[in-house]
Amino acid sequence: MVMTLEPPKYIFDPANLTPNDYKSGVPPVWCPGCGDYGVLASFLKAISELRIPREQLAIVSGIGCSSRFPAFVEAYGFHGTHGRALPIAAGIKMARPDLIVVTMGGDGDAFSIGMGHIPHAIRRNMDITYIVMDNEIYGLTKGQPSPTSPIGILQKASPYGTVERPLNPLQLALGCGATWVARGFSSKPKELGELIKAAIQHKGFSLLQVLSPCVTFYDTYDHFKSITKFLPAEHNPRDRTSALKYALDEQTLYMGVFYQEESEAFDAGYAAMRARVTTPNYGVREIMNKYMR
Amino acid sequence: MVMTLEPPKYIFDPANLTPNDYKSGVPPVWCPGCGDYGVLASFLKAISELRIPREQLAIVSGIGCSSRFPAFVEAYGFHGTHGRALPIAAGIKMARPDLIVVTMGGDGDAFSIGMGHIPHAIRRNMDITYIVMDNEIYGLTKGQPSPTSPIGILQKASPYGTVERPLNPLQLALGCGATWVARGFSSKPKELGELIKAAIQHKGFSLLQVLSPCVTFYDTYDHFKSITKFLPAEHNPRDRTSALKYALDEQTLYMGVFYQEESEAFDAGYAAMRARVTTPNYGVREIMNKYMR
Amino acid sequence: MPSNTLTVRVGGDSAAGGIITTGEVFARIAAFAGLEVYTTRTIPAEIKGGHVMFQVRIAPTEVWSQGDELDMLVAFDQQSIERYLALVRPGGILVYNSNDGNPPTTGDIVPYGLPLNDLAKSINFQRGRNIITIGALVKLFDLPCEGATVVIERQFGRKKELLEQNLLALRTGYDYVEQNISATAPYQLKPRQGAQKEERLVLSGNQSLSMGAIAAGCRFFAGYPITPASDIMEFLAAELPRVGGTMIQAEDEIAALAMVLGASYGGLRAMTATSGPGLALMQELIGHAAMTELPAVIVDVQRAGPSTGMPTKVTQGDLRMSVFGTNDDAPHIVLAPVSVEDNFYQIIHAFNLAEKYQVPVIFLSDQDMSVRMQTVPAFDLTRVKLEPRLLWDPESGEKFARYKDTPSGVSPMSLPGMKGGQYVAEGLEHNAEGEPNYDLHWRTTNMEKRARKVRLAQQEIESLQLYERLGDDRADIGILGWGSTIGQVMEAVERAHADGIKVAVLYPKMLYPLPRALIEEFIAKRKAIIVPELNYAGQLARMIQAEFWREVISLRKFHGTPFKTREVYAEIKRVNELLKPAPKRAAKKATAKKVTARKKPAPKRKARR
Amino acid sequence: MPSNTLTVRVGGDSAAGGIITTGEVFARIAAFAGLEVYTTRTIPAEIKGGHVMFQVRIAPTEVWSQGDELDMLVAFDQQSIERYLALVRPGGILVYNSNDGNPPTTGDIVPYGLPLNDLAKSINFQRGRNIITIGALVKLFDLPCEGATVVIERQFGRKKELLEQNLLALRTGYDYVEQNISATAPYQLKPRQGAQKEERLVLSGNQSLSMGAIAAGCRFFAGYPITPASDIMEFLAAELPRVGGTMIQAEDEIAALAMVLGASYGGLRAMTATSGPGLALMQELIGHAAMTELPAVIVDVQRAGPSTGMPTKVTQGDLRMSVFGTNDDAPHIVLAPVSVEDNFYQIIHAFNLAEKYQVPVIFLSDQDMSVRMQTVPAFDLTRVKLEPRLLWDPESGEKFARYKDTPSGVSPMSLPGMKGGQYVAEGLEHNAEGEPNYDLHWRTTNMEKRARKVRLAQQEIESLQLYERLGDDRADIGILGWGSTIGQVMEAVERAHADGIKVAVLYPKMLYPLPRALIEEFIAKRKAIIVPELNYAGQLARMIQAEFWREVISLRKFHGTPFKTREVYAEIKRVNELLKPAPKRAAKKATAKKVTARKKPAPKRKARR
Ligand SMILES: Cc1ncc(C[n+]2csc(CCOP(=O)(O)OP(=O)(O)O)c2C)c(N)n1
Ligand SMILES: Cc1ncc(C[n+]2csc(CCOP(=O)(O)OP(=O)(O)O)c2C)c(N)n1
Ligand code: SF4
Ligand code: SF4
Ligand SMILES: [Mg+2]
Ligand SMILES: [Mg+2]
Repeated sequence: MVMTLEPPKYIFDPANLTPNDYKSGVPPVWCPGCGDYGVLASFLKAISELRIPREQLAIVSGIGCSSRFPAFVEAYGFHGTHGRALPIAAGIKMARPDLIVVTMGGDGDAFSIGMGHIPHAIRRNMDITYIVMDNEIYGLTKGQPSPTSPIGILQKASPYGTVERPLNPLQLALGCGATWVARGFSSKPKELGELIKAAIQHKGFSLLQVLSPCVTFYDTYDHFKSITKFLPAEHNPRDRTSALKYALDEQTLYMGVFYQEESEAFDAGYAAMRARVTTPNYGVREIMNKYMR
Repeated sequence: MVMTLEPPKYIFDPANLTPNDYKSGVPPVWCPGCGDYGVLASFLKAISELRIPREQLAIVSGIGCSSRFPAFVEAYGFHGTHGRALPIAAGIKMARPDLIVVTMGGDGDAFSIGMGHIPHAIRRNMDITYIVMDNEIYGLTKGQPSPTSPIGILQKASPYGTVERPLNPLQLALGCGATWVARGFSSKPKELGELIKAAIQHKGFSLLQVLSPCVTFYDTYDHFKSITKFLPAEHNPRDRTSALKYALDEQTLYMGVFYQEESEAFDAGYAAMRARVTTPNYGVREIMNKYMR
Repeated sequence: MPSNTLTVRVGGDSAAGGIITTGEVFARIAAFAGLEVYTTRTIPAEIKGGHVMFQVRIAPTEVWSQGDELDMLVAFDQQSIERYLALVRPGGILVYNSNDGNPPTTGDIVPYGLPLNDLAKSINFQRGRNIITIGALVKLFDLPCEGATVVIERQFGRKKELLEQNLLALRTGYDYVEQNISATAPYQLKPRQGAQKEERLVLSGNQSLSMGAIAAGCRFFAGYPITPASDIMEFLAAELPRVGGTMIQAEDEIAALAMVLGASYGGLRAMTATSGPGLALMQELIGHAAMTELPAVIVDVQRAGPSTGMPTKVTQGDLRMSVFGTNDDAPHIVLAPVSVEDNFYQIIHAFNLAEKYQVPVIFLSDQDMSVRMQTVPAFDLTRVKLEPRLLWDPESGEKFARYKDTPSGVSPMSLPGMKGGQYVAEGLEHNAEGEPNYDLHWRTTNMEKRARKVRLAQQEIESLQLYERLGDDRADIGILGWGSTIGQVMEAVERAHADGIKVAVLYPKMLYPLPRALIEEFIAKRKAIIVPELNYAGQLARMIQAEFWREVISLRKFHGTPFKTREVYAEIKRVNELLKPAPKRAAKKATAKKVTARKKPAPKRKARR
Repeated sequence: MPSNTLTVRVGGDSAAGGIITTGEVFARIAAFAGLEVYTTRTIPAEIKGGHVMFQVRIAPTEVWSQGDELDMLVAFDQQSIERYLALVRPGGILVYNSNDGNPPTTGDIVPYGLPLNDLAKSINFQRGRNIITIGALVKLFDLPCEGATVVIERQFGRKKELLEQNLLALRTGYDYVEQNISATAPYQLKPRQGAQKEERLVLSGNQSLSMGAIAAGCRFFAGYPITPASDIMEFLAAELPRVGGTMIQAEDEIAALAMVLGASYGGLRAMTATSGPGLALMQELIGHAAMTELPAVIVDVQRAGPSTGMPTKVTQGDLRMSVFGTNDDAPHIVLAPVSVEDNFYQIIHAFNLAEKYQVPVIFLSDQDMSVRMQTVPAFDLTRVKLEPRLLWDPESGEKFARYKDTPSGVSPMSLPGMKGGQYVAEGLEHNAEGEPNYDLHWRTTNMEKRARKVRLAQQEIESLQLYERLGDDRADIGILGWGSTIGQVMEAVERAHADGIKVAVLYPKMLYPLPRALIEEFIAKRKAIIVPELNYAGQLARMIQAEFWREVISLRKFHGTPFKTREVYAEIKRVNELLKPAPKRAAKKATAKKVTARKKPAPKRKARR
């Protein structure tokens, strides 16, 4: 009995579950006021509206406050090691293309230790959604600067201010050829929910940066509120140049879908190749025959 | 005796060394015809023209055919582990700002296992030069696809063709906010030499992608010759949009300096901060006093 | 019943705030008064909020452990009473908020109610309940009130108004006890004669270590945040630039060590600090440093695993990874300090050994030692001797060969900038010049050379006093341990001695290479060797068995908390029984045993130190 | 002097090309004729070019090792003569190009000159010298010419013209010998009766392993190229999609294992393969797999370190990293196959143990085994039994708890898609439901549970026959080894038996947990235990000492080449002497000893297998 799993037929759940039905019952450990609560609420709403069966959803994360996410959702979850959520998710997706795979984590997990995996996830363009809860800080380890912290930020680990310039995750993703790039904000739950739905529905790799303040170590609520704005109606998300222009803006943090493009997903492409080369009645016996003396 | 090194004054060598004087005497192990020979020749010429004292030059590499580079140059060298050349170079530069630090390696070393360090090297913008010898293949391990291999490439590790799209290193670097980005070709030694000189002279992080074919596992000489072209005169390397436009071109691989910008280097910025906070006669005694009961 | 040692635990919900502050401020007041303190705390699993406790043990002489039982419990909520009351010794005290329910009527324990809400209201300072409590404690223990004032001033001095409120709160608590609770304080803690004049520090293991690094000439640090090592990075972020050094927060642990190796290559004394998961990631580069013969100090503040495990709890489970974690045999050194104070001196040895032998040195601290605050004598800076790296002399006229074979195995090194000193730090097997070379001759020479250096480092054991040897050397029972368990062991041994059971104690601080002669001599003299460790496998125990072909008794605990003194004591007793030549007993074998948590506190005993 | 075993070495510059082909084609011709072959080769340190040698040992019965001395040297250049002539046994043959200088006049060796340039010219095929040589060898050894033709056809069959040229070259060499060299062939290699009818494969260890993985139901592989593991990835890149599986080349080793864990979580049998530096990088995730209880197979084809070391050379130096490399105690399993053939069957056990016990299994092959080509009996697919993962039954009505404690420690697992089976694979310490939880109860339960599973796996030793037990079980001398050294050991033991020295041999294939009962029984019967290993430290030797408190004799070699039979034999002899009860000798202690390279070949002997 060789364990090739027959992907179960993917069926949207007829049960019409409410967001509450997707709660695992594990109470979130986040600080009161943490932006991640907002992300969780929007996420629950989004998946209930998409009517994703709970057993068909896999949520993968790394390590961080935000990476505690999977525990709070009634779904399959994988709380990985720091920075490795994306390749874990890739393994799940390739093994189980029938699943909806959502990767979640923080800015440190994603853009610092996990950085090496992002350009590759993007170029593979597997059908995975990556939601990065960006608080511009390391929350769980109590407030060190992250790759998205503004230059000069004062923290215990940077008592005289940081010298390095922050990364712009959207610009980076566009630079790697991402097929779906967006930004949301935990305090705009309705729009965030829509973005999450769109991200999950995109066939390919989708990167959703969610501004999600850390009230305890770097409270950016007011700051984010003052500089966020939705992308103007004239922005065409299929226009890469326009996407780049808005992504580059440092005065205003635009929210919405910056870019979107249809391009073959790795899982689909690999499956097509596999279908081409799979040979019926081909197995170890046949392989062995090639090595007969 | 606390070992804070006083950086020796940096003096260009009066000896007027020839490129040959920068040869270590270790014969290169590359296959006859390997593009890396051309890079070595251009490099030796460039450093001799810059009159860099041999003992003031540090060359750091990872693992790969191209990463064997340091052994062949009469300079200080560091043959690191696979993918870690950049952070090693960063340590050297911060410890010894008086040195000229050049990092070298291949496309696999840089953009696959080493990918996690590139956006950070770029955002720190330390005064380091990174020369990536891009043969669009893993040479040393005998010909597996690399992140820059074209889609569909047939190799032993991809007998049915790869599915993932290649990375565009220049686009990626620009997306991370690089301050100096260029492309050269091992078969254009004169221009390559000039690019190497300019890269070293740039104050900040400079990324130079050098097309350098692997004759043994993926001979791209003809291909590269047919699709390379120098950037047109009207291109202004201070114009990021223009840089992006040429970097995005997949029909033509442009050569030359795509982008260049002056921005504070991490080493300089950190030194300035240090100068601000360094306190004379401050030491362990004084630190200890803060913890007196 | 007055006593001269005292263990107080403060418990409550950290969301309400102030639990840790209460404990810490009280500890500082005691220290200021000339007493010795030793604190422990829990860290809630929750990110914010969640139950916490802070424990202070106070005595006139040095305190060795957290204490097994409580003399006093200060409970800010009902949960604290439920959790900890059983730990209070008979005759001990429960301090509780009498505005907030009644204490349980446990016959043996004396309840002291403080009407905290009323008192806070009376001074119009709702958040002042902690400091009111401190005021009460100060009076209860008859500590000097002026000292308390100074400590409060230091803690809250920045904001004048807040300071005044807090001083008032202090007074309020003090006065309340003075007026309402029996005239004689239940404990009188008198410092040793002249203790107040001694220079003493109050700090944590991580602070001690960081200060030691600066004393050791460390001028480069690169790190990546990880509990419980992050505050080393934060300490050095503030202090290194002030002494001309550099601290970089790297993008991950691999980059951190890579930067350290680069800086070391450049000539600086360089260090990184991490915890288990980070050290796992560093193994490839540790092997590289061994191969290229680069000095580097790598601190691992051990936290409970496996994997992410219990990041806020202690383990000594990274020993084997530290010794054996690289691919193929990569000789290097592993050290472990035994106490908060020891962190300072040992990290200096770590740097000196790294530089002298041109090897990576892994330094195994642990979560318990790292967060614990203790009074320690001011560091004796005259003891700090820096061992320089053996450098090539460009004037020597000799052609430089980086990996030249020498009797010690240590080759003179050049630094960038030295004319004629050019070489490649080479991770491939190489010849003397550092050129890749796999010939039998060079392979043999270099494998031997790299191992020889580290074998030689063993000989520093005596000159650097890389061990603690305590107890009674004539004893049949030996305890051979490592790291921060020494405190509970010493207390247990003193208790055993009082009972007439002799025990000898050896704590090597160099764990790799294992100090052969020292251990051989020590174990040869014993009938039974107990190896106490905070890990599941008995990692040191097995290393000892591997090297000395002798069974040892492995005493293990792996629940994320330090040993209790009574756990070690019980094992000593058990082994002592086994050694008695009663024919019936001899059949029972002295086999390995794990400490299983005991629910009930052991019978009361008097602590000695 | 005809003999029925034969060792031929072909040497030359790889830049000239064809050295490896010559050896390989010759080996295949012999195999085709029904003979058993065993090949070794060197890989030049240079990227292209550089000196190489290819060695074939041929016999009618199974060949156990590369052979210590040469019966014939085929030297394509002067350097080969200089390097290897001393290895040729007295009476052996040197084949050389007589158009290219004269052979040295070493009395004892018979020079056969082939005018290769002339012959090649005569057929107008300059690059044909290798195949001409093969033709000559075929005749010299009286191998069937038809077989040679078939092999050449397979090798060059794609291009008709090239094939014809090569067939002509083959004939030319054959004819030259027939006409010019003494009528009787110096060796007559006759296959065993009926051998030609047996199904036999010619393959390398990596090919055997890869095939085994597919037989084991592996349907997901992610890897990152690294010598000498890359060809496992390449094999599976071609074959996995054909059987419905997936192979991904990841961006690095960490990502590779992360993908494997993800695929395993999804329900597939999944594997990665790497070498030392890659395994070092994977340690953090190996701990995570142990904690989350995910099956995974991690192959390490060991190559000489430390660090990058000598990537094309063999070591057995990753044993300790494999066992002890994670932070804190993370129970898992380590297996090691002993031969090319064994790679197939053991990797199946690796998958079964991983799935059955829900643990990561590290599989330690080595460079020598991985590249060596050997004849092995066709794999017996009826022996392949797949052990399924214990799955939760959604129909059971019981609420699912992923980490439910069970007597075996193995908890039924759900797979995504199962309704009600939702859980989080949790790297933090957790309760039965997988929710983070550090309580004493759960900590204890889970640490015990994870360890219990692995202890239980020990009991498979007998049912799966996870060991080789050879030699004479009554012997005083025991050899306890692991991995690919078994061949040389077996030859040495046969030689010792012929000399009247009895030796018992045990090769456990499960190295962690160490099979307690098996080893205990084995060593209890011996007066001396030799542990031969290809590493510097004597890694297994020390593990044995740690677990059984008994000194063993550690026989080590760390130069990147396999043992020679005579090195093992010499040690057996030495130990045998020591065991003799002569009063003078008893004083000398049987201590650990390293093999130092001997320059001169040992006196000739007749190989047996
Ligand atoms: C290998 C490793 N290194 C470091 C850590 C410590 N660590 C835990 S979470 C974290 C960063 C968290 O930041 P982010 O990803 O932004 O998440 P947040 O807590 O802000 O949501 C770090 C450094 C770890 N767990 N593992
Ligand atoms: C940790 C680790 N993984 C894998 C390898 C094997 N390896 C050596 S070089 C290399 C890739 C080389 O490709 P590239 O960097 O493009 O250099 P090139 O040889 O093409 O110049 C790999 C995968 C290694 N040495 N270390
Ligand atoms: S520390 Fe910050 S990110 Fe973490 S839970 Fe609290 S508010 Fe949220
Ligand atoms: S294998 Fe390719 S990259 Fe390597 S040396 Fe040869 S030609 Fe150059
Ligand atoms: Mg964050
Ligand atoms: Mg390459």
